[in-house]
Amino acid sequence: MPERLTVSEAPYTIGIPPFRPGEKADFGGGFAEQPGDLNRPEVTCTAQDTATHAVGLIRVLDDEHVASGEWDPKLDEETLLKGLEHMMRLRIFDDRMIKMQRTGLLSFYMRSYGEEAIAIAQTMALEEQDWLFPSYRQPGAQFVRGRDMVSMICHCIGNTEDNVRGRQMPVHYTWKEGRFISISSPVGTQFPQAVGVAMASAYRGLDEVCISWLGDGTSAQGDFHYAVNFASTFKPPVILNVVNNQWAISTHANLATGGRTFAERGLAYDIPSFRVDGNDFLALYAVTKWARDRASAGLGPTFIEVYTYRAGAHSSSDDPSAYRPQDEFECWPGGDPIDRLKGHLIGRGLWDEDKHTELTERIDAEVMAAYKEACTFGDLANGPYPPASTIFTEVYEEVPWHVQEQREELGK
Amino acid sequence: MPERLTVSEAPYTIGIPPFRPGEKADFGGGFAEQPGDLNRPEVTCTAQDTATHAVGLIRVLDDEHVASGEWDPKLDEETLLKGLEHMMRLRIFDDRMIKMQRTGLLSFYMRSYGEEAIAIAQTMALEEQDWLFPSYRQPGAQFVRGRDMVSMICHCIGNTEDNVRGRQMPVHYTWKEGRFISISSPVGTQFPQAVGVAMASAYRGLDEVCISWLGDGTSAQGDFHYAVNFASTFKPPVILNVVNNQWAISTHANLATGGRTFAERGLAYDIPSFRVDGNDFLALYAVTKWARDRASAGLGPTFIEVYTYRAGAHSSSDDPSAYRPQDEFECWPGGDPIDRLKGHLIGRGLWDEDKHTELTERIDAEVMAAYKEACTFGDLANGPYPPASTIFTEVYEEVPWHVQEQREELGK
Amino acid sequence: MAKMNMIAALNSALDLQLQRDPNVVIFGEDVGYFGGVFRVTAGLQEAHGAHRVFDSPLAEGGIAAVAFGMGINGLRPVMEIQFADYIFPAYDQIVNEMAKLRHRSGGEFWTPVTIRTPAGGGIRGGHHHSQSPEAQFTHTPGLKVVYCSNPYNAKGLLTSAIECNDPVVFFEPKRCYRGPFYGDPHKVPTWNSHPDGEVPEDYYSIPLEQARIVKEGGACTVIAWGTMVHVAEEAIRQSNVDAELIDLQTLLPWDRDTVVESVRKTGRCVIVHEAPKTSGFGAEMSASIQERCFWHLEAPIERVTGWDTPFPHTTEWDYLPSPGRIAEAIARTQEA
Amino acid sequence: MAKMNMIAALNSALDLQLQRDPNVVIFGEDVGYFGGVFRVTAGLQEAHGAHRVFDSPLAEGGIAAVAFGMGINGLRPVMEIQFADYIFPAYDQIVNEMAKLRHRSGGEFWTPVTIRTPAGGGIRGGHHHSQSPEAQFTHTPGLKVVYCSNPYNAKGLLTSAIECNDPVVFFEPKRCYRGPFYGDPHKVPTWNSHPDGEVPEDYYSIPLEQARIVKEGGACTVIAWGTMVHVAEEAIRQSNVDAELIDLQTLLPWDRDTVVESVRKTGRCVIVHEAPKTSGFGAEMSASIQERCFWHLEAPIERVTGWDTPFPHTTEWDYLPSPGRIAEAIARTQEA
Ligand SMILES: Cc1ncc(C[n+]2csc(CCOP(=O)(O)OP(=O)(O)O)c2C)c(N)n1
Ligand SMILES: Cc1ncc(C[n+]2csc(CCOP(=O)(O)OP(=O)(O)O)c2C)c(N)n1
Ligand SMILES: [Mg+2]
Ligand SMILES: [Mg+2]
Repeated sequence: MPERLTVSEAPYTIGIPPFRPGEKADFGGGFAEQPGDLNRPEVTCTAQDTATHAVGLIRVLDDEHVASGEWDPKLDEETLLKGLEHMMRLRIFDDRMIKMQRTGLLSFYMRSYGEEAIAIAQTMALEEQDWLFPSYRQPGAQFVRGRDMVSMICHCIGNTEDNVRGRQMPVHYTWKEGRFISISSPVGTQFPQAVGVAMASAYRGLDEVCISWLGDGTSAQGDFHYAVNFASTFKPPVILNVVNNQWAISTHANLATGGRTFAERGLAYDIPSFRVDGNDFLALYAVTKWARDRASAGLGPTFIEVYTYRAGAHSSSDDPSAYRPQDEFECWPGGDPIDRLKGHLIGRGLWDEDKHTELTERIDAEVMAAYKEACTFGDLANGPYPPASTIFTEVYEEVPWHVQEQREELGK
Repeated sequence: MPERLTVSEAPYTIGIPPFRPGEKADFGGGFAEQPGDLNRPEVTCTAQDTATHAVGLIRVLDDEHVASGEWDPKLDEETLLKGLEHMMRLRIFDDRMIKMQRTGLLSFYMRSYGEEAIAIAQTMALEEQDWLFPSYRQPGAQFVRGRDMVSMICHCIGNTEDNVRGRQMPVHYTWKEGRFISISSPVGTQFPQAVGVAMASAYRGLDEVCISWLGDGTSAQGDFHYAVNFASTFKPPVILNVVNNQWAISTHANLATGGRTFAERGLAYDIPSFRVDGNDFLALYAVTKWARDRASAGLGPTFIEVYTYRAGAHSSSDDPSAYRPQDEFECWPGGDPIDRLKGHLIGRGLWDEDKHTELTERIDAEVMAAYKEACTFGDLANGPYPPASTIFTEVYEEVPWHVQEQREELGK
Repeated sequence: MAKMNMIAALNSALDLQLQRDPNVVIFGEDVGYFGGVFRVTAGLQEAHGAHRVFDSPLAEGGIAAVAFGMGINGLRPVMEIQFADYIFPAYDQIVNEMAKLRHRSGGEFWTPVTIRTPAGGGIRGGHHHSQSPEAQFTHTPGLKVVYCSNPYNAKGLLTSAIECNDPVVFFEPKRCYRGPFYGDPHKVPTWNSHPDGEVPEDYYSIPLEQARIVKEGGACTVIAWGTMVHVAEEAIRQSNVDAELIDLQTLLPWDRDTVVESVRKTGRCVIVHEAPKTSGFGAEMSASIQERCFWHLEAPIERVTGWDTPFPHTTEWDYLPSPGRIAEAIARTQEA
Repeated sequence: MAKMNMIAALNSALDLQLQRDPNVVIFGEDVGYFGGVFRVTAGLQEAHGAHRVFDSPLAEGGIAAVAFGMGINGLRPVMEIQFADYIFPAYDQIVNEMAKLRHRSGGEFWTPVTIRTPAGGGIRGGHHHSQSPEAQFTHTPGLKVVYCSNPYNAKGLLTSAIECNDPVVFFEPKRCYRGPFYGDPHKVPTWNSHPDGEVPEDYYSIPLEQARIVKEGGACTVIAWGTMVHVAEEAIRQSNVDAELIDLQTLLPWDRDTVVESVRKTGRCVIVHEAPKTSGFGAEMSASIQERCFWHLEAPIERVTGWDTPFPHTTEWDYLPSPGRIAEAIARTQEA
């Protein structure tokens, strides 16, 4: 468990982050926790059987990218390569989108940089019929479920083919077919909603697990507490993840919580709770699979703290050099999730640099092509946009008279 | 730690209370936990040093009313007798008020029956300058601080001498002089507010601790989470109590939480957390004193689960025989807080039945006299009430024009 | 037909919907085993099972969020907020989430939640058991807002609310649960002898978006909802003015045609509600009517409302619009 | 005098209050070390210390509750809600708690909290970074509601808000942080050349409850607040009507005398706001003006507002009232 830093004990405590700009980010070596430290309990275990898992860190890949321990999911080559490819796709996609944003083709963007493993490994560990209820930091799940990239870019542009019809900011994807539930800006609202989705699955007798994510910062919201408490009470098939990437915009987790791990909060509600290395594809996969198996067996929720690092800016509006050392990510011992899986595959002789370069180029081309195609449906600078009439539709199932009057008043 | 009961595991879990009307309330003997089970750590301890205290039960008085163990506060005779007297006063006062309510002299009432020890022992363990931020179930604190009973009854009547000026329902006391902060109906709102009060004390360099209480049911509110998380972050001198009287109106705690103790929730935020026998005056006093000492030393918050039983109806509007056995309280092993302190005093030769009867009579007379005097300022059936003009005052510091216009429109 | 008070009528609507639609679930604080602090859900858990009618943790925000999620995934949740005053912890989930889901997802997702909540004063509830916060929901596109006033429309409107595929906030005037209230706290009539206490035992529904003309008249249009419908009726009786009384029933979207037609006919209008005047829903009615009926108006549109203060306890009869205050306003419209 | 944009002006007000009153503390999400996502609190932590200006957990409800408690115990907290759209998790603490504390405690306790929050559209913020929820606070007695529109009044009004012993919700039109907005997103003027970008560096205050006549005129009264003040100004320019423009500044309580006098003079009125029309604060203004100026009105009072829909992203210029729509409304008032 990490130690918490504070400036002073009087008059009240104000936390401080490990480092501020100008300081040298020195985390004193790698993680103390190693693969094999923690056992993999039966899915029928009690919450308290996970007590050590909530303070430790479940890892499968060690610092040399070698997999070991009970949690090794022993995935086949195809799955591993798919995982690598999706992570690379997400990163390349993100980079392209940020470039679009910088040139005025998007109004705004948020990358998953450094956190690519999370939504991808976790979604791969689930079944197709499972519901995804993400925050803005899990768009990668859509690649796993095969969403058309052009359609994703059209949303981010807000052009005529945006299935959100230009109503929400970029990255607020919705994709019913992929059971990827509409992202909303107010942080954390999806967490207790996901509990409701899971209760409905259970009510209807369906083997449909619901997974949701929110951030370390967001865990301070009332909605976090509602989710955990309702999940604990009704025990529906839900997987609740706190993605602890250590930062909430400029606010380090040290400034906004008083210590202990996030995972321990789940334990206190009698929910099995795990702290997992969020940049370790295999560990993430394994823990999520465990949670799904448990949920599917009718044994209720699992709580997961995904320990990672927000490698990039919070969003295209943010410049983190104002509040943390620019090289903090590189110094942080958790590494890069893509490098780690790549290293693992290379170590096992399943991959090499040439293949990696080739795949990078292929995805690059794929993203470029998608980007160009998406722009044929309009870009933010030049349009076309969804027609103004989309302001008035789908507010209600049917357009009521007063909204209709206003639509006529606008006359578009 | 108590076990949780549920009806079924499918489709989702619905909790059940230990017993329903018509069933025999059988708790299988006394508490397993005994005085002396748990040590009394130094106030400088870490939160984790209280891990056993959060699942156990701190008791000082055993089933024979004998005090023992490290937590025995070794109070002097005067303090013990004062405590007994205040508890008796509160119960007699409550009974009188309920009678007034039944005869239409009050619109509504809520008793502290069975929970008299809580606010009284805890407030006695504090200093005069400390702030009390109660729910409706801690009016007894006012007796400790010497509030005039007539003034309390005038509030409950809502007559011309009500210092709340007839604006809130009965039992919504406010008493600035006693640092007893105005009670509000929306449950739980006071919990994070108390953290703010404590932060202000610390900011101003004052040794003024703030104590707050909320119920087991109320701990499901977002405000609970805000309080614990902000307290954990800023570590101000606050004492946060969850009064687990097992019922929230008709909802047993089993139906609305998934197990584990309430105290463990505090632990997960790195706050020292204690589970205490709420009908044991001495244990309550000792734990609260410990918390105050810690807060006063600048070491921040303490979290307390006060384990008790709501012996009476939720309020004058409630009839618990609809949802629990009528004799459940008598069967519950926690006993009656007044009987237990009385038994202890008798056991130590400091008290006897005659004195008890005499004191009862004296308080009876005191309450009767206060009640009669209060009624001279108006009763609910016959008035007089605060003038209608009180509707318009103190909405703002100064009466704005629109409120003034309305006051003139009413013309009273 | 049966005699029902409003509690029985609401209970009947819920019971029938539980029977007709297996996806209806009901939950909230104390609504399960106990049947609700106002007994509206009494007997439903026993009849339909603990998974369909159940007690929730004491957290309005959580209740709303969970209902939201259930609604996305095929259920038709009916949640109770024990008192309308306690709806505010759920405000974000209602106005930012439920109301916007269909729109924000391009129609991919929606959630047909019904939020039942007892509202309004007259029961000595003081600050926090008396508020009537309808206006705080009518400003939110995507919501429908309903306010019933008697057993007959309570059942019919609740039935429609549950069937509606948009989220509906459904206010129940708790002062009228057991009988109409004509402004005199000492007279406590029951629904027994009231024509709207005659309620079919079978299924029926009343469309949302439809106001109800309680009494026709030519001299002034009086618009009210909830408890104030009855108080206004009494005021009209006392005023000796041939006023038309409209029970708005649905506030968002409100019934333009009925209201506008009436005011164009009478040229005078009084709007009555219990909530504070400033930014109450009366403001919207007044502004809209003025826009649509300006050339027909013979006198200023009057609002008779609760004061711009918190709701008091002992002096609540001086707070609530009384028949006298309303009658005076009606009279003022006749002077012009 | 110095040239300041609205961010600098607000920062200056905060800085001076921190200097003048040791009980002022400032907190909210990202307001401490970083100085706020809009930089309004930049430099204040360094200047005044981490206990006076600090980052809070990401929980608006907690921020409001803690501010409430601090206010009871002698402090004068200024809390920030990062976007007005995120004020709703704090809604209960604001409308049920802060607003009612003084009244409910018979004047024994009160809490002088100032809630600063950037509001309004025009920054491509979509549903949840664009709302202007002032009306949802004007219905709550006990609150004061302020909406600044330029650097000069931003500083003066914020100063008064902090000094006010009642809780104040203080809206800042984020579209105007760096310059006035006249309705054309392609023209981005700065405050540099605007007279209201001249801001004294020293302390001054502007009383709450006072509207500001931006431009005198005799043919129509146009009432606006926040960003819409500038859009309305542009509309008046385009309309060629000699309209009087009132910047309301404080919405609760609003400045009756200035407004009523103007409408009595002009006989015509257009109210402009960004929030949806139904139950927007324009409804209250319209209803109140109609009540007070009925016999002076020559034409229906017009409302030009955002539509009754969630706030869109790519089509926001079709959502926000444009100079053209406002000019048309002004013209309509002249036809009658
Ligand atoms: C209710 C609400 N308050 C504030 C914001 C503004 N905001 C957006 S993201 C964010 C930080 C979230 O941090 P965290 O939960 O750690 O997630 P991360 O961005 O690190 O993935 C904030 C404050 C918001 N979107 N919603
Ligand atoms: C926000 C809010 N929701 C609902 C209520 C109605 N209510 C009043 S007390 C109560 C039960 C509280 O139970 P608990 O917290 O266990 O306290 P206890 O009454 O047992 O002391 C409820 C639901 C309320 N007052 N406030
Ligand atoms: Mg984060
Ligand atoms: Mg309780």
